[in-house]
Amino acid sequence: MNADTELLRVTGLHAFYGDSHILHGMDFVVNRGEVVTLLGRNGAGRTTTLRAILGLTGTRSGSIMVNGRETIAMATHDIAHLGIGYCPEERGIFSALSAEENLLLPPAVASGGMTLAEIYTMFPNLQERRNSPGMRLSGGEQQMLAIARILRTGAKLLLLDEISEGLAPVIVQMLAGVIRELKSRGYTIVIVEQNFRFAAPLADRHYVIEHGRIVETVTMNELAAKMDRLHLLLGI
Amino acid sequence: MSDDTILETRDLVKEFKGFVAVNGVNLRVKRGSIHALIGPNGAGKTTCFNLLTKFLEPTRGSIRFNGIDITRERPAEIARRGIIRSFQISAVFPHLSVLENVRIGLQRRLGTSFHFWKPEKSLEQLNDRAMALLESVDLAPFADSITVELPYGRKRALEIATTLALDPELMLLDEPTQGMGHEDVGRVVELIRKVSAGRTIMMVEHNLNVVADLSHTITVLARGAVLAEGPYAEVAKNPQVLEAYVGVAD
Amino acid sequence: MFEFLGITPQALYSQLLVGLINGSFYAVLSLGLAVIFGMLNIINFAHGAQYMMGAFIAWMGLTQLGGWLGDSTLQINYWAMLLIAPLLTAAIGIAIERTMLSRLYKLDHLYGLLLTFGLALIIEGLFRYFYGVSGQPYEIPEVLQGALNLGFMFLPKYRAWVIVASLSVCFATWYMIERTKLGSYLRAGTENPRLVQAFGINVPLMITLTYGFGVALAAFAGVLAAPIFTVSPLMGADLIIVVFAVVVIGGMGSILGSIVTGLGLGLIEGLTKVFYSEASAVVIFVIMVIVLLVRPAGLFGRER
Amino acid sequence: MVTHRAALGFAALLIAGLAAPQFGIYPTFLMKCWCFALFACAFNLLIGYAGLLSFGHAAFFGAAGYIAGHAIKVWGWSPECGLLAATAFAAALGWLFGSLAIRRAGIYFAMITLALAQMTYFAWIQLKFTGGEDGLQGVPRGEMFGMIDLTDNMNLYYVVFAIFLAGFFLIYRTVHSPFGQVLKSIRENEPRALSLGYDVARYKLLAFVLSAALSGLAGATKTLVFQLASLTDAHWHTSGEVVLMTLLGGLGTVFGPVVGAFVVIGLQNQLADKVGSWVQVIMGAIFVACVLAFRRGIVGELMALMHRIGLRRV
Amino acid sequence: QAKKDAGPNLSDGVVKIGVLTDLSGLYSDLAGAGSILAAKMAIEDFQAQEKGRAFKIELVSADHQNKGDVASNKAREWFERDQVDMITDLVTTSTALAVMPVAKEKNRITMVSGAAATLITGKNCTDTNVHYTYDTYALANGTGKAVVKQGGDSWFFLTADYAFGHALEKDTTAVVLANGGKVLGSVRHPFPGTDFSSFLLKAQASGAKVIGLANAGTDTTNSIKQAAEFGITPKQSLAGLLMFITDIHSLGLKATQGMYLTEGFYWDINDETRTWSKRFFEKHRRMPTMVQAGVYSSTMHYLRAVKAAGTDEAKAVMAKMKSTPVNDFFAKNAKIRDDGRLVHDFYLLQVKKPEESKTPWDYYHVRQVIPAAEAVMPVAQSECPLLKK
Ligand SMILES: Nc1ncnc2c1ncn2[C@@H]1O[C@H](COP(=O)(O)OP(=O)(O)OP(=O)(O)O)[C@@H](O)[C@H]1O
Ligand SMILES: Nc1ncnc2c1ncn2[C@@H]1O[C@H](COP(=O)(O)OP(=O)(O)OP(=O)(O)O)[C@@H](O)[C@H]1O
Ligand SMILES: [Mg+2]
Ligand SMILES: [Mg+2]
Repeated sequence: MNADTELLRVTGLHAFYGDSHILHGMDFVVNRGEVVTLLGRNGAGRTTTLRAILGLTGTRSGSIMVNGRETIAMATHDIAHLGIGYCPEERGIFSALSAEENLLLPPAVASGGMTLAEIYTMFPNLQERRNSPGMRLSGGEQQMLAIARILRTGAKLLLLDEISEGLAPVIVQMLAGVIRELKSRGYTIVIVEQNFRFAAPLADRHYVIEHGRIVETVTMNELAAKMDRLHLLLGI
Repeated sequence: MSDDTILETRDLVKEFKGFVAVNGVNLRVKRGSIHALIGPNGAGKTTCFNLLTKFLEPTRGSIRFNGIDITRERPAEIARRGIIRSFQISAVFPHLSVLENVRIGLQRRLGTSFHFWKPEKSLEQLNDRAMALLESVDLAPFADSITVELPYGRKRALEIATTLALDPELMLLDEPTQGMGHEDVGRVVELIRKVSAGRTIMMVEHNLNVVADLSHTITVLARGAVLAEGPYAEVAKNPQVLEAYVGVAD
Repeated sequence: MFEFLGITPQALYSQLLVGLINGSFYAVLSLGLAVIFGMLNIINFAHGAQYMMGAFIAWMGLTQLGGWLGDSTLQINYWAMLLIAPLLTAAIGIAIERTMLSRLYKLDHLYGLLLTFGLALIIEGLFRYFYGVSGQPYEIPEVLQGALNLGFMFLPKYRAWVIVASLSVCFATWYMIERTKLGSYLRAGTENPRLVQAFGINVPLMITLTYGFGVALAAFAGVLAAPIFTVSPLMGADLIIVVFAVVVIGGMGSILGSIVTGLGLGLIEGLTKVFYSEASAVVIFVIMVIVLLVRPAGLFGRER
Repeated sequence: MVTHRAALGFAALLIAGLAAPQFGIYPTFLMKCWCFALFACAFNLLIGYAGLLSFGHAAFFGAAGYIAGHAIKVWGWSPECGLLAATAFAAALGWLFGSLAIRRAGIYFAMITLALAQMTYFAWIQLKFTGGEDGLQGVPRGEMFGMIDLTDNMNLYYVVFAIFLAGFFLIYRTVHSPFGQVLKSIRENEPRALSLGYDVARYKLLAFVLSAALSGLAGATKTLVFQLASLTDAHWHTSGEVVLMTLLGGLGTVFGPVVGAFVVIGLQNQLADKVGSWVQVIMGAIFVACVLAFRRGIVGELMALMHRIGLRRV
Repeated sequence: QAKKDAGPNLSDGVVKIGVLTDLSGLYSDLAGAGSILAAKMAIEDFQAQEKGRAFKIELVSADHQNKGDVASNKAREWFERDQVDMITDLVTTSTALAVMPVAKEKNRITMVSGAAATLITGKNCTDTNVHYTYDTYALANGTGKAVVKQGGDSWFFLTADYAFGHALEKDTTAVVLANGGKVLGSVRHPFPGTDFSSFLLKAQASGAKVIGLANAGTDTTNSIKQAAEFGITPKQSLAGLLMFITDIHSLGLKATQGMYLTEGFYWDINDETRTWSKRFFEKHRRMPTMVQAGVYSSTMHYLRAVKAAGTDEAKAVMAKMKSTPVNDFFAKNAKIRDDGRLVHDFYLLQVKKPEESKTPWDYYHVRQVIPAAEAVMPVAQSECPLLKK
């Protein structure tokens, strides 16, 4: 593989929160235009992996190449400008801003982001509640907003953490559609999910994490064959 | 109102600056049942919970609990009547020990909560009961740990134990399985089933497996109003519900 | 000619105008506090000390600098100081933010209050030690000496300038924060700095500059005050408490609230001085209590 | 284990308090320290256990001083009645302030208490009986319960120490009581406490009133010691000082405020003559150092150290 | 090493003098370090006169921060622990009033030089206290009378809203009325204040010829500055009822020229005052204020009384001090009354125009020497119980 095809390469990544050592040498690769999931049990370190990529954890070491650039020593805001969009697990809606202000907040990091109109067609709830303060939105509306927010920025590498959480089934189905659509537009997406049923049909590849290490890699083709192993690892 | 109705709302309305979040909801919750409240995002489920526990003031309408009008009461009073809620995010007292967490729930009924001159020892009479409650949610071995250190799933369990300490007649659970791994979901479902004996439970939940598994009655809200009501099998076939909430299975 | 409670309309107008002048000081000071509070979630107890520093730097530039450098003709005049003093004070503020405040953001916000309280003690103590407390004179700049005859009163030109200058600064700040994207960055940055940074915004830099800006506002007010109030180490110590009350009434962190409330309370205080001067020191606190009873978040504050 | 350590601390405190004046430490200084120690402990009850930072606690301290002074000097009340009346007044004032302030939390709460205290400060300047900025001097010490002659410094010392102990013990008890438990739970997670049926506002209010009353007791005792009530005690600087004492000694520790009070008063006493206006600078520097470097305070850090050593041994 | 055989019968072998003053606050310029210096000079001069044979003398000093409780605390400590015999200076009324009863209780002496209120020799007088330098009555009386005589017969007061300001206003009002003037009104401003323009506008609207400043320190200086700014002076004139040479120094002659004020001492009265003041200036780089001169004189008077009485017991020393007139550069033939008031001459001064001032600190024209008997409050008006035998 070379730098033309791979957008993200993580090698020997260690990350800490204070004294606790969470990631113990992660290695994985995400190619351009791929959808990849990180699976694992609660507390396995999936969220930490995404945060570490953006430099949001405590100390980290190893190597993270984004688009051919080493980012391990870079400041968070500079990493973001390499074209990364992040949707955090806890959603991170700003309560002091209205829904629309939240939506407009992240600055564009590359050209080609979606327009406001496109986003509103995708999430009509948000259009209706656009002037409502962020913290007044319902749980699900906040989730939609958190995703919609990064679609505007033009970021081509999306890190999505538990985006199907707290959403009505009908919206979850729609989100699956959105991800396919994004993939077809050439976006590269890393998904962290509990909801295997949601993630499985979308991904080109699954990485299973346990105790801060990749313990299994499953490509789409191998999925059926390795189902038992996944059951064992994830308790599905 | 018949005896087997524990909670009833009439034309409950909540407006936020011109936006109607809950629009004339009539609920009737049967005593001893598990009643699920589902609906699309923003349908008004959490708002309903907030109205029932008076964390929000209804714009119109009335709430009756055990035949008594509680529409004008304050949150703490409602809680003392036996309506206890859980939160969408876990709600424990992080820097108290696990045992103390449960004891806070038990303590209220001693009636000494304002007694600043009584020693803490006076609370130790509650320890047995607290341990029993912890036992019931498999937390007994952790009794002396500081709560922050517990994993997420166990915190949820502790929260339920604390709620049970108040021996509520009616428990309101807002998305109890959200953010949990598959094993934890299973454990919580079992737990809810276990504690539902002898009390009434209302819950909001998006995980349809859980809903199907647990609930006797389901009320579907959409845009602040009741769209459908009935047992799972019936509701799940309702075309309106399919369209607004469940989506067409692919 | 009608009289109102024994006051002629002329006298009333002139008192209102004087109230407005004080109000504009309150506005600039509480604006600085609101900017810092709104963005850093820190009650800047050192604000009064920084206001005092602004005045002192102006005074030093005019009267001391020459002596220090051994050339008595060397002076930095008032106009230059309107820019230099805020910049210098902001630089000190930035140093404080970088070395101390920045370590506190993860903690309870009360620690920020305690830290700046300590800083205020240090700054005021140092100035007391070096310059005593009796106050230093500062001349009104040449062009602004004298008064305008408004018919109902002689308005010193300098006071007119104070109103114009502070209102312009207030408006510019308001525009910058509320009408540009900057405002939402700042507000979001207060709430979840790490996430905003993950969106590609250099949050630490933004916060540092914001603190510097808030401090600069205080120093600016200090320079404005130097020619009319004696320049003394204690000039900010008691004023700051009043300004806190203004910020609370306006609704903490609300930019517009602090400006409007600052001006309004200046007027109310002015009127109290006329009708019942004994109460003029407490009137703001009384209003504060009333406002809080009716609107706990302040007049312009958001309920949380 | 914990109670064991607390008992040890109590014993040490008791012995130190009883013995200190016998070792030639100037008793009036000690009395001042005990008064402030009680004040700081009362303050700590609020911030350490209810999580409420009041920046206006001097209001209670000062007000009670005036009430006690006036009752004893002008009305000729006995010292114990004066102290009681003053404490009751402080409690009432605390109830008033509390009802207003507890509607908000955090920084807002701090600001509101500050402003309310400032209002009372102006009231004291205006009211005739306080003597304005001159203060109320010449308060007779009289006889406690009609039998203990308080003009004798040693007698007074032990009375003051007894008052401190009583107050201190009440606070300790409060913290470790059913009420204290609820208070802690409110500090930890307010909405949850509310949803469990605790009327949060009333608990906070009771804590506030208790804290105010004990602060008042401290202020009234100080008036008795110095035979004088003055504006200083009601000024917001005093509110700042008590925060400093508590922070320096250790927020939310039982003995921390006592240690903090002794250190701060001792420093002020030692430094005032030698370094003049540097006292303020030094106090400020201590504040900054506490906030930046050792937020757990002296006692907090010591306890952490002991904990670490203990762990290592195990 | 006191020569006990030659010296008087001292309680602990030394005479200890405490200067309790404002070292860091508003009044540190007019008292403060200068007062300590003055006391030190007095002790040195006394030892020199006695050729070191008298007795051992020690000086202690402390900052009372203008707070009554701090002062009383310190005084108590000095009396109880350090055996201090006499405390001097005490700059604000609150500190003086707080220390006096402690001194009386411990049978020690206070010699107040810095404080101003007539309460000190009035309702709150004690028999172990001397009020040495000045009081509000003397200042108000001197200035009030002079200004009315100059034609300033209608007054309006700008009064600091606290006990001291009220007293000043009351005393001056009495003088103004007694001399045929009238008072058109007054306004109370918060203390301390920063902006006086509202109050000054009221004063202006009253049309009074004279605006009496019944305040002190920065309040006075700020009022003066702002009166000039609003064009109130020179149309109406100001009368500072409690001002010191240090205030004039910091305001400058331009802002203060022509003002009348009264002081108990001015360095440039005669050769004696000049000689002493030059000595003081050499060491302090500032000319003495009346307070500092008073500290010197009172300390000297006290030491001589101890020597004469042969003891440091307060009653005996006090009796000696009262029976011996003060005769030095500060006061001529001045006697201490039973209420503790030192009855000495005062000076009515007028601030020079900038061009009239030839040397630094050359600030005043001496317009009149107010004879002692006229300057201080008559015994008949005093509320001191000690006078009503
Ligand atoms: N801020 C933090 N400080 C200390 N430890 C943390 C912190 N955040 C997470 N951890 C710990 O790191 C480990 C991995 O957490 P992470 O959030 O990455 O898990 P996850 O795989 O995303 O699981 P889930 O989100 O389902 O709980 C957990 O043991 C967790 O307790
Ligand atoms: N305090 C408020 N002010 C304004 N609007 C509000 C407020 N609270 C809720 N809303 C709005 O009311 C609607 C219903 O919110 P609610 O939280 O009850 O939804 P929900 O059914 O719980 O949805 P979810 O499943 O997404 O949690 C939403 O559109 C929300 O934006
Ligand atoms: Mg996660
Ligand atoms: Mg919800």
